[in-house]
Amino acid sequence: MIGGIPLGDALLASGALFLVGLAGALLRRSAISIFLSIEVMMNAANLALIGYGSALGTREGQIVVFFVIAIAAAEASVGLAIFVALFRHKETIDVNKINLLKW
Amino acid sequence: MNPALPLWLVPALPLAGFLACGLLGKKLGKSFVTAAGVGSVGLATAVAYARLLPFFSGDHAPVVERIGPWITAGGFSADLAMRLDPLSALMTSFVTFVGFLIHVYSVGYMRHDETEAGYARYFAYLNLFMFSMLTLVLAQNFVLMFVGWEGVGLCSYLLIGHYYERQYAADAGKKAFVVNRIGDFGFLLGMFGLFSLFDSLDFDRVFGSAAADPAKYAPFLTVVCLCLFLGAVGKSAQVPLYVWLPDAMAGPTPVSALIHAATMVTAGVYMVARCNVLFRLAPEAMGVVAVIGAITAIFAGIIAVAQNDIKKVLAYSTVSQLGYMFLACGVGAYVAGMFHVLTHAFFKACLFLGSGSVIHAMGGEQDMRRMGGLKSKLPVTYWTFLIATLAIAGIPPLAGFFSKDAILAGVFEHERYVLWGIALFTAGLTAFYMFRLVSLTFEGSFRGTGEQEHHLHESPPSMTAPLVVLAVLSFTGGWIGLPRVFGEGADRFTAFLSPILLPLASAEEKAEHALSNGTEWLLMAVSVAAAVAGLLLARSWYVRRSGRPAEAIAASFPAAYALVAEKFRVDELYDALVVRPFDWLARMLWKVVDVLIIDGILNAGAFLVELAGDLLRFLQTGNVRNYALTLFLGLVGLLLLVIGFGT
Amino acid sequence: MTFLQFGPEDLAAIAPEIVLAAMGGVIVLLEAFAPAARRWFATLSLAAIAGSLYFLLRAPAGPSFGGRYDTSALALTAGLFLGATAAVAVLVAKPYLERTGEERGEFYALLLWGHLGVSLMTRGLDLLVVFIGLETLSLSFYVLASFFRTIEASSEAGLKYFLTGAFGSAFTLYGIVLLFGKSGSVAIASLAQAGIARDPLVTLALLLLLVGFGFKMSLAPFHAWAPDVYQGMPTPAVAYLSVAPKGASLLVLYRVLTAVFQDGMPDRFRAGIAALAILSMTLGNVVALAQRDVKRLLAYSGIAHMGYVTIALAVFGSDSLAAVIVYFFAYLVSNAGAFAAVAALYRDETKPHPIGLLAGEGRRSPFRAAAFALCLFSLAGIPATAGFIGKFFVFKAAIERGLYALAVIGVVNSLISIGYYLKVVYVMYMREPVEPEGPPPLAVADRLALSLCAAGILVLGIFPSPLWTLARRAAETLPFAFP
Amino acid sequence: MGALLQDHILTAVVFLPTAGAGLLLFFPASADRAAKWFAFAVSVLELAISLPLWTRFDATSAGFQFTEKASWIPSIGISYALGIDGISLLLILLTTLLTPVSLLFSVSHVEKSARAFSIAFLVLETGMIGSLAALDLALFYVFWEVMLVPMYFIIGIWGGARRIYAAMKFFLFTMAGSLLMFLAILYLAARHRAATGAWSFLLADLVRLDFPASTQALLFFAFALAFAIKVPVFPLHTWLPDAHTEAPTAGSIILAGVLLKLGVYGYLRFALPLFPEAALRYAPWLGILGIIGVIYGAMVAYAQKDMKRLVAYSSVSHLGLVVVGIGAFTATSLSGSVLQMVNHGLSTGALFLLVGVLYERRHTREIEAYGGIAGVVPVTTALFLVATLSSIGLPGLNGFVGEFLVLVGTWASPHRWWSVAAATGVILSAVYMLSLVQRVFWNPLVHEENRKLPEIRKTEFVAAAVLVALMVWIGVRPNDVLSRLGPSIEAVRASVAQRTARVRAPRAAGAGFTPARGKEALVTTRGGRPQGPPPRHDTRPRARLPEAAP
Amino acid sequence: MARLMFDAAAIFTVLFAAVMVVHRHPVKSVLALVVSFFGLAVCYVMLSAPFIAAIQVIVYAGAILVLFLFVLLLLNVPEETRGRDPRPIQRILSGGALLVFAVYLLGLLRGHGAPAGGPGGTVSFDVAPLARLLFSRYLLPFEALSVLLLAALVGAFVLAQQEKGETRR
Repeated sequence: MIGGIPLGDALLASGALFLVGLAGALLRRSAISIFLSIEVMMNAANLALIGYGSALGTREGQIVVFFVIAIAAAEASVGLAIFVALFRHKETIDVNKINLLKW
Repeated sequence: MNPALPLWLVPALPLAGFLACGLLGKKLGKSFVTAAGVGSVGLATAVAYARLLPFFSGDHAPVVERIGPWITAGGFSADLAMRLDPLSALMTSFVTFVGFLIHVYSVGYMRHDETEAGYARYFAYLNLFMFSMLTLVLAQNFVLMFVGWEGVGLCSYLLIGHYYERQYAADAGKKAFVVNRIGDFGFLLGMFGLFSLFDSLDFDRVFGSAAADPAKYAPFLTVVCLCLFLGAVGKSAQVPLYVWLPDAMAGPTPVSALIHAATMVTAGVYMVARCNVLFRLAPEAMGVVAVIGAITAIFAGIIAVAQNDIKKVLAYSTVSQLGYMFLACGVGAYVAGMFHVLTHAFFKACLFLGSGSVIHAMGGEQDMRRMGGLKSKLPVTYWTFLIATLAIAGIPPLAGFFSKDAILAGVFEHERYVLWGIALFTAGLTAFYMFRLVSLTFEGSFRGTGEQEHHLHESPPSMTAPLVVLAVLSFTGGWIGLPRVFGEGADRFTAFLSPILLPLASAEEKAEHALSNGTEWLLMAVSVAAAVAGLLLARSWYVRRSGRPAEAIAASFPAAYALVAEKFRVDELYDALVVRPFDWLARMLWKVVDVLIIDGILNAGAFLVELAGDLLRFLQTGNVRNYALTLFLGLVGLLLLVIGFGT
Repeated sequence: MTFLQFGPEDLAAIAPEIVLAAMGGVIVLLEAFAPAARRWFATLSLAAIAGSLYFLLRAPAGPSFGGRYDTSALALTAGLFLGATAAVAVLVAKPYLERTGEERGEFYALLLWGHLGVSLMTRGLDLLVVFIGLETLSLSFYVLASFFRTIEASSEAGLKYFLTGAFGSAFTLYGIVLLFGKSGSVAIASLAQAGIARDPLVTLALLLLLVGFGFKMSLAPFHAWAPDVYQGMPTPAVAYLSVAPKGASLLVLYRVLTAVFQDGMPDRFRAGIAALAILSMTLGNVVALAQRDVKRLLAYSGIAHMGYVTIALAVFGSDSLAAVIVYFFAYLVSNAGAFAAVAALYRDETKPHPIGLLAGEGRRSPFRAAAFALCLFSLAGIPATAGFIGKFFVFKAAIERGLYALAVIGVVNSLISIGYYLKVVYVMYMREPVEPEGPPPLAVADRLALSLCAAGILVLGIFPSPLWTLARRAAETLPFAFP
Repeated sequence: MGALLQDHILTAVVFLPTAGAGLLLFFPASADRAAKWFAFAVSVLELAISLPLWTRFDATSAGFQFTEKASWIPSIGISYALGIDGISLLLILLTTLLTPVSLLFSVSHVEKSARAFSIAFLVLETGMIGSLAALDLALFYVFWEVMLVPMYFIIGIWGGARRIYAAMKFFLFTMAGSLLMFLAILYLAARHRAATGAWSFLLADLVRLDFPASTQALLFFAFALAFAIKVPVFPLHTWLPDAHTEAPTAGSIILAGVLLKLGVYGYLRFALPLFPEAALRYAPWLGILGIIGVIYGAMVAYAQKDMKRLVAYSSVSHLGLVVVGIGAFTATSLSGSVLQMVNHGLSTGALFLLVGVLYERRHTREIEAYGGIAGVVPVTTALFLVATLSSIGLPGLNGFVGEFLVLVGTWASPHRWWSVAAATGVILSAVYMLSLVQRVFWNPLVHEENRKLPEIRKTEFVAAAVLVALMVWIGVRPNDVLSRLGPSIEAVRASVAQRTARVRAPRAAGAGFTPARGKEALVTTRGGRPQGPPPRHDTRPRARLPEAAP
Repeated sequence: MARLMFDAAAIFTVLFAAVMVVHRHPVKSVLALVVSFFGLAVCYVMLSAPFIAAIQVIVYAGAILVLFLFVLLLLNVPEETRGRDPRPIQRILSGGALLVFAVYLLGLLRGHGAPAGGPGGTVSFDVAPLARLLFSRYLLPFEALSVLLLAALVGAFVLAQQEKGETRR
């Protein structure tokens, strides 16, 4: 229990969030949407971290989340740059249309 | 004991001659080859007789000269060792001598129509043959004997194929070798059998232990002896393996004389005689030997009647005579058999050389239908040929008469009357076709072309001399073995050989089998009668009525005549039964089993893997969503596998 | 707990990484303000790598940063492995970039930083550090993948690597989180708690990590990115990416699993790993047979090799960890060497790298072809090469543990693999050239890299004893309760 | 230095060629001719330093001689252990003889990048000699596999039209066999560790292990497969005709002359002592496969239209006979088999060489393209004839001795009929070889271009003459060879005998046929006592389980 | 009470995340995500992590997602096409796998979510200890992170600067 909130709820919430992100990552076609979904997955992880941290009575969880957010930011910058770079070539970021390299 | 002139010198000298001719002959020219080739054999003959004469005169105790170990491995061992005993002495005596004569003859025969290389090759091979033959004869154990055995086969192969650029010569050579190999296969198995029986292949040990404890070995000897006999059948051209010998006439005539008449083909008889101890313990085997011999004798004799190629006639007569010898061995009359080997060597060599001289004169013509009336043109040849013919026909007092009579007596003696009848008939047959030959060749008028007639000439002395010598021997050769009726001890030949050839025949056995003098005389008379009958018939048909009766008969029984003339189509039969199926099977095995099945399976496997790759690579769609999915599927799969449905 | 507790021994411990980071920065600055210094970048990078190795060897033994950072023999060995790989990559990069006209400082900088990230992975005793290392590596190589912005393939490779990579690391992260939740700390050591090994959620977490790091190892079925990315990525970067991160990832897995599975690996878990190994070997080899592009072929061969080495993870023991280390050193010389050869043998980087283009190189450029052939034979595991030694120890471990099926499947696979390795060899040696214009002239750096790899292959192949001893000592630093 | 060579003569013999190859690396790629002659010189030197092995070999001892031992990977007990007995001695000398012969031939016939060719060849020689001298299984395996690579290049680069297919096939076949053996070796070592706590790959140590029948069977098959493919035993032979046919002459000589023997050698040296029960249990199959090989190989050879292919299939037939001898496993048949390996090396080597001579002149291997050339090239003909006769086992030449010993030894074994079946090879070999001779050298000369066929060159002649001389020598004085063989053969049989410690009771076939006195006693897996005489100073391991082993 | 609020926020978060996922128009989906992150921030607060909540709003929702928006507008990415998937199998497999995975994940989180052990006690709202922790025990990750950000920076720069990059040579 964290101030009256059972850890289970937090975990389920995070799990649900993770699944939603996962679904998006698998089903969307636009690179950006896929990446957004992945962000959701990471946030799910964050939620679980916070939940666990509070449940365990340690701030380490929050620290880790702090790092994760930073990493997410960095990833976002690089990822978006890549999208832009590719868009210059193909005028699209629909991954169904990006299959020069295969087989 | 190792005397001044060791036995191994006898085969070694021709071997040296072979090397000399083979390696240097082409460079140093014909005269050198002549010297080396003939000289080496002459020396060998000299050495041989230097050893033989004292042996003949002295006690005939076997002499064994061991040179050293040869093959020693595991339980097996064989020495290089030479043996001199009455049997090998007998063989050596005429092999060297006849061999020498034929070498001399060859000089005249081959000198002109041969290139340097060919001439050298010819004498090299001839010397090699002498080496092999003498090794065969003098060997002290089966393995060494086998060296000679195969060696002579090789030489006959090489010499038959002397005119290698003639397809049929090459074929004949190969045929001879392969058929001989079939025999050798038997010989090998026989040796294996002997070795596992006696744990040695040394003559003394094998025959010694066999004689010592017959009961123990007898049960197994039939098989062994039959195997050995198969070897003899191949080497001595007996039914059913005789087919190579007639073809072997593709070789130069002196070769036919030396190898395919006088010496090599008799090796089989020699071997059987050598193993008489074993054969005596295997009566069934001996029965087979006798029957095969008889069949061969008459079968070949019949074929000989209808041949027109002078050498073919002689070839079939050789086969027939060899059958005689085996018949003798088969009934146990080994001495008679060896006796015939000896006399046959003389007159058949003489006949072949004579035919050679004729062919020489006719410029290579071998068809008797184009000859005739050569009597006047080639007197020496004619007379020598005639003597030899009388000898082979068995007209007393020539050599052939005594040996043939000994055989007939032997067969009769052992109450094998059917075989005796066959033999007798064959004797008449022999006389008939031999005189047919003489008549067609020498009597009557010349039937060849004009320029052939123009070229007719008597052969040079180097060729006629051997003829004369051999003729003399054909005449007198028989007197060393007069039948007993001419008084006890007249048969020095039997006395000489019996320690080797009749060791198991006890006194009473001899007594019980001994024929009364009356019977003996009667038999002689009958055989002579048969011979004379054949002779006269041939004369009357082919000389007086110049062959018309024969033609009449041939006309009235065309099918039969054709069958005989075509040698009962045995070659065709073998071709259909053995050769073609073999070719077909070989091609099948290659094309089907190797290429189709084995490689097919392997390539199919490889192909399937490649195919799998070619298909699986399309999983790599290039679509990153699919990649993400595969990753996720991997995770789910792991979950199912690791956590499963528990918890 | 005082503010900024940070002692000299900690400084000494991260000195290697500091050197790398700093040199990266220096190069970027030089690039920006003194472009003339470009031709020194490679040298500087090598110097940095050498320096970091130097400091690594001099680092004080025993964990620093309160047990977050490893300076044990294992870390040293790993550092050696990574340093060597990076060195080869830099050597290859120099002439390659010059030829393609893309020689820019950022390439070296990112390579060094990525290298730093990998060494964080190998040295971090704390999943957070490991994760940050992983991300550093990933970010740098996302960029390196699409470094040739003018080449569409390169950008596409970047995109694919990025998306799949982010996807994979999301799983990794979630796994780490779950482990944190279970143990109450991100420190790997804290996983060594009673009952954790049995907990199914922990198993799930471990599987998530297996996915994440298996992804970095390009272990089937997490491999799909590798062929495309290798094909589009600049070859020198591939030379590094195809070797170093794989070793690091497997090492991390070993660290975590040894911490969790105090008393041996549960059979079902082992079954899972074995399944991955088999799938990876078979798929890699079979599909490699069908490849026409050298870089893709090597990618699949890499997938197969990860399968082999994963056998050693399934064996799970001190000796098998040693086997893994040996295997990766062998793989380093063979695979990095192979990519070095590819970089040196192909002229036009804007096009793909069909095998057929190598026809006749055996005669035309004997040295490169010979080196390449040697690398391929080593990858095929022919004795007297390093590759054989690697396989030898892995299969030995499997046989010892009684995993005969795995071993047999392994050798059958290496038979299949010979098919495509020899294909490349015979194209080089037994075909006449198709391209009139041969490969670019052989640069010194390339010659150096190839010679080093070739020498490595033979030396390790013929005198593996020292390496094996080293690996054994390194492996002992992990707390295995069993051999 | 001298002393050093004395102690490490085997090492010297093994690695001298590689050293030469290393030197060759420094030759300019253009200096082809120099490279070829240099390689030849090296191989001759190799032959020279390998001769002391023959002279200083103690023919009375059954143990391994010239042994050397040093630890290689001590931590897992892999050691660099060399040593030879009579069997390996012969094959090593065969190798050191055939290599210069091949190189001498190649001097005038390899043009394309001859330096690489020479290097490959010398490395190959090291591989072959190494695997013949290795007493450590890991070491053996390394050499065994190392052989493949140079041979792969030799076939693939310098070979005929379908060379790539042939090279690939050769490599994959051999590899396929040896990989399972590799696992089996590892398993043995692991078992040794389990039993004694110490790692070891030494034959001497591993031979002490023993296994339940089923395990032993599996291990035996793993080994046997590797060796059977190399021999090759029917039906695993199909790589051979392709490899032999497509390989360059020198390659064919070595392939037929040495590589095939390594299969049989490996079987004798490793499979038999390590898994005696299994080996003896499955020996009958081996013998039957051998017989099939003899007949099948001969018949398929007869069907060939390509000279090299014909000779290649004749190898299948000959090796089949060797395998029969091994399967029969009497002292005589074993000696015969080993001797026959040497003979086959000489005769088939010579045949390939002379076929190569013709090929280099007419650039076709089609038999039909020849005929009647005996008069044009008499020397070639003569040499070819001798080689043929040796190969069909004409008494007085080497082939006969081996063939005869195998057959007579096999007859003394319980499988008498094998001997009968295998003896048909005597006939068949004559059939296919003589028809080859006839179709190539005899018969009418139909192709005009053959009229001016150049005669054999000096280098070629020397190469061939050496072989012919040896054929005669072994044929006349086989004991020079057999004497060095005997003790080793006995040792092999004795080790097996003591491991299985059972001997087949005399067969009921009758006292007369019971194999003669003990020395030929058949060791098999059925009741009785061992009768193989214990080898004298036998250094090879006694085959008791070590007391140490749990 | 707290639980109720938390659950509401959580559901809200997940819901809008779902909206983001299903919405085909990129800009709208980003906005949906922003909203969902606000909900997440609320959850953090409920779990007594106010500082993180703040960061979540400021950095994540405020900065990162805005960056996304910029890019979207820059490339004016069109609405995702409805056109049929080149490989419909993707959807099917994804669906199935997701189902299975959901069962595992949620099931395990519910069944075995409890920590095996740990410090225990509760976390107070104040931020100072967080900072202290960051600069003591988490110094190493912090330093490492700096390198990561640097790499990201340079990387983004490399990929972004282009024509200039071309002309410079």
